[in-house]
Amino acid sequence: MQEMMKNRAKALLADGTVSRVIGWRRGEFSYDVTPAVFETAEELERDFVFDAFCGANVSKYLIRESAKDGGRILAFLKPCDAFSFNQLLAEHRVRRENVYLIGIPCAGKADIDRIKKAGIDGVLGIAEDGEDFVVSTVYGEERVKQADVLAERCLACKSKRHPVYDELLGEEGEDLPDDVRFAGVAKLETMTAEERFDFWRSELSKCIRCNACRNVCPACTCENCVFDNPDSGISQKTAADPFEENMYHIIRAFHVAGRCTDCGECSRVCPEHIPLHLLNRKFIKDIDELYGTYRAGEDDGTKNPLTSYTEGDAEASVVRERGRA
Amino acid sequence: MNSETLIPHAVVVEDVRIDTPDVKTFRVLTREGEKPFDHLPGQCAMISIPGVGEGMFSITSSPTNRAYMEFSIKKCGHLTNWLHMLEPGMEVTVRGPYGRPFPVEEDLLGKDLLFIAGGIGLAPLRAVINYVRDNRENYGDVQIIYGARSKDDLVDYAEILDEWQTSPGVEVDLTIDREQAGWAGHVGFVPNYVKELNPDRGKTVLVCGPPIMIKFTVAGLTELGFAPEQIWTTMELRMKCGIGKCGRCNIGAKYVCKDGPVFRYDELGELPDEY
Amino acid sequence: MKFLKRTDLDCFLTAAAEHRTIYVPIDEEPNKSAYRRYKPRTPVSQGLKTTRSAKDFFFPQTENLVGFRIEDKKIKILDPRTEHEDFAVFGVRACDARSFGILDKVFLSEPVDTYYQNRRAHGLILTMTCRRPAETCFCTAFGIDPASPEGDIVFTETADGWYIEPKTEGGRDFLAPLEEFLEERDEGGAEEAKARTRETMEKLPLAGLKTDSFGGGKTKELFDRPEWASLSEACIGCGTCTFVCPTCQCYDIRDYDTGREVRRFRCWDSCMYSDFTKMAGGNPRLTQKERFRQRFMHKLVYFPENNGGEFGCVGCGRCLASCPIHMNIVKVMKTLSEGQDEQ
Amino acid sequence: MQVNENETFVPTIVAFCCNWCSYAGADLSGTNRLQYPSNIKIIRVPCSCRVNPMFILRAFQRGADGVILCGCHPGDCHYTTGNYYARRRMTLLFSMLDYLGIERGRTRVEWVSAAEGQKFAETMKSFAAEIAALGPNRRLEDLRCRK
Repeated sequence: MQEMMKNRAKALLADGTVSRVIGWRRGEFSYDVTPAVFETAEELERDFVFDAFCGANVSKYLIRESAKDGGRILAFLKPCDAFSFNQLLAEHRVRRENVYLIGIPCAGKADIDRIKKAGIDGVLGIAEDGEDFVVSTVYGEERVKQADVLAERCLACKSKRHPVYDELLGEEGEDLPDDVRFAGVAKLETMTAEERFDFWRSELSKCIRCNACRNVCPACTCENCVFDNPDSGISQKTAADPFEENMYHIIRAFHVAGRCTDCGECSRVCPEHIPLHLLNRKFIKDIDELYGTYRAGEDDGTKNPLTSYTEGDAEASVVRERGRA
Repeated sequence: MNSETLIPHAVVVEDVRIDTPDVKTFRVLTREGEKPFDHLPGQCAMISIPGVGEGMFSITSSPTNRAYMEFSIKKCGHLTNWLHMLEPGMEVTVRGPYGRPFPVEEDLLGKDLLFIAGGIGLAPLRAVINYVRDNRENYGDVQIIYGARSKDDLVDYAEILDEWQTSPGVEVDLTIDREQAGWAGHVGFVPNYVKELNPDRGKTVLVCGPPIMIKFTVAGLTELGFAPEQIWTTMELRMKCGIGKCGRCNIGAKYVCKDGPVFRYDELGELPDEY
Repeated sequence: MKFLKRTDLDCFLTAAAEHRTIYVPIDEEPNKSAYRRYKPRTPVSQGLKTTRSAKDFFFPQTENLVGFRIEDKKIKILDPRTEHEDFAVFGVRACDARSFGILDKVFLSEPVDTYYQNRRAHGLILTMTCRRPAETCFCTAFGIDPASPEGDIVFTETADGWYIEPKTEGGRDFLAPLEEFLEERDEGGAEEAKARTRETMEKLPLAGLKTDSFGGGKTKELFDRPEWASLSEACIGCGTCTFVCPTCQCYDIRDYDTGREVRRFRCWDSCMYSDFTKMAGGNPRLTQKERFRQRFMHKLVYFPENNGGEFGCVGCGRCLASCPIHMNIVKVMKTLSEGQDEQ
Repeated sequence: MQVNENETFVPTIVAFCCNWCSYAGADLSGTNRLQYPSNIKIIRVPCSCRVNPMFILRAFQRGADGVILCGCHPGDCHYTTGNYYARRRMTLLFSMLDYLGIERGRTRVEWVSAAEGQKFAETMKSFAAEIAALGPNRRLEDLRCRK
């Protein structure tokens, strides 16, 4: 795949279709790739990488990159990145004419933290071998099943299909059933309020308010965030009280409700491994159940459920009634 | 436990003078009616309104003034908007003094001095000018070139007319940016006026104003043959602690709150261009 | 040499906790630990590093500096400071141990930060050698020996326990009532363990990292390097690297109105944030490139310039592990060093 | 939260009322001398849709034990559709609060028209009673603001 992508990128650079390519740059180890913009075939040859660890969603960078003059930029988008891109398009945050999109298939991305959780440290190199990863370490060679170290978001993948692209590399995939995706939310819903409260307290109290979840989120694109606005009265910069932790995460998730494409970047980047996707997915699940199935980023025209309504919508009391059932 | 510099003292705003449409000068005293603390010309202090915020302001009164302390503050942001609503008798907090002063007892001694200020940039220089006037025998000639957008924007105009212009050995040259009814003086930007006036090369220069004015003024001075070692300026960047620890007011390895705000121009030349 | 058997650790810590509060790393999930107050019979993490550094003990993420209450239109100043309780932090690695020295240079230089000083005076550091360093470790680049950490008491780890060496008066006092849990052992085991750690360090991928291109006085060479643009292009401007860093010490001061009083608190801040230097009149660091550059210039040039050549990084590797886009000080150092060779 | 002389819990309740219907409804209940609990603090908003999730959270932060949003009946909004948006927004927010383990009863939306002085008083009475039974807000309070 990597070679195909590289060759296609070089060809598009050569024929002038695009002037830049956004992709992933090789790191120090075998897993620490960084999103990067490439301008020449030489740079691509030297540093471009695409493997199981290229999980970072590059669609948000296209807001900045597509605003630049000087030709189109080529972006390789995995299905979940394509949903994010389409949502940005719906919100007029990217200039479509400045982006050339190639949809690439995705079999799920590996999570280095899960490899390390398996007790593997001192990683020197990771190679794919059939269904396994062979990890060479300072302390000897280890082997793990690739399926066992997939990122959480990939285990709950919603679709292998690209809602937007200019061309496709490889086979187009299909939507996947939602039951796996919502299993985590559903499990929490069956708990008692006390259990849920304790669960979220133990998770959210780890928050260090680094803002990584917000800054990486392709739906969080406000020019000036309410949490950075000293006149908003809520920009406190730190979780000085449990209330602040709750507030930050409720508002962060609420602000992207109806716009979140469930790309899972928030959970991926959290240094404290807080399952933030469980907040976002709760909104998605509620929206689906109350207002009909809605998939942000599916197309760039449909109104999002929080900026539309029907006269027969459920009353807010549905929350309490649902609880009684 | 020893005292802590981050804990301020409450002081009373004794008087509020309206200088220009957007500049007010606040006179502060302790509750006992004394000057809050001693300082040197060019030093700053942190003023705060609890619940609103804290900010660094240069002390505009001269150290030789033993009775009170003054701050000239331009309304330009959140805290300064609140400060402009203060009335005499209300309290604010203050801590300081912070920073490196103008070297009035070292490098400036015995020198002919040229002060160049633009707008609110006169505030930190006013402390030096009055210090020099009060220790007149220690310094040579004094020339003050001061400009503002209009006649109404000249800070301390009354003091300039009544005291500075009448002081022996002090020359005051005023300019405003655009023609204005009732203004018979010079019209034009400060950097150009400095070139027109063509000051004596032997003078030591103290310049303060908006960054762009400082930049062009220094360029003009260099053209006239002044060396960077002759030019002193005072900087401003965002500050929180005032003691070189919170880490935001640095230019290269120097902290403006601690190693500045006063810098000699050749020292600034050593620093990266990030201010 | 004194030796604590692995099986006796719980009794040792339980007895120690009677004299002062003890904090130990506890596993929150596999390969992820955090410092928690020690409770008897809780297993201590075997992991290499906590996700957050140990700086929190002396420079917490948020703390109250002063309070204000308005009474009769007068501002009443409330000083919240109290003498901190005695405590000890167990299991600190060599990198974090060195970071305290770096923080000291900031907070204990004149004018002394009494909040920090208070905690520092009451905290004992019980350090531990590293048996299984990770690929992200590069403390040796900054002259740190993970087999011989600083601290009040050094625990040299072996398969079945720890050789214990008090280094300070405080450390000796701490151990005095705990002698019964220790036994006497030949030092050979300790030396062997240390040798193994050093040997492993040499095999790590970042073992050859060079600091030659950096240090005080290099501002001119490094500040205007074109590489900053590409290094910073993917940076999302979050504060993860800053907040997990054991040496990052920048802070903000803010007011919080509780309804009865105003609390002025300080909290960690990050030079990576867009509002870090924002003023009413403008911002000297307008784009992420300038902010990104500031962070690394501070650690690699400005800090050594002001502190006798000591770098503001201890090579703990936390930022390598947690940066959302995997950009970090190692990549910056390598890129800038390479560029230098070419020039 | 407050405690009266008998040391019994008197909740603090914030009611966001839309200017056109519910605030007028509250007014009517007043002119009709209908009693409703004095611990209800009314905040007038131009439309129920003006209330964003932050308002609700901030009320809890600042000491509210319960928060109720009142607006025009669906279809009667002065701005035609504001309350429809408010309804969706609050439904999702309340569901999220429930998900985080905050008691369901602490939040409520009621539609009260300008003519429904009686309903306003009844609603407030029942909401106040429910919050009193739930006890003080502990799960969504800011400890710094505790009285």
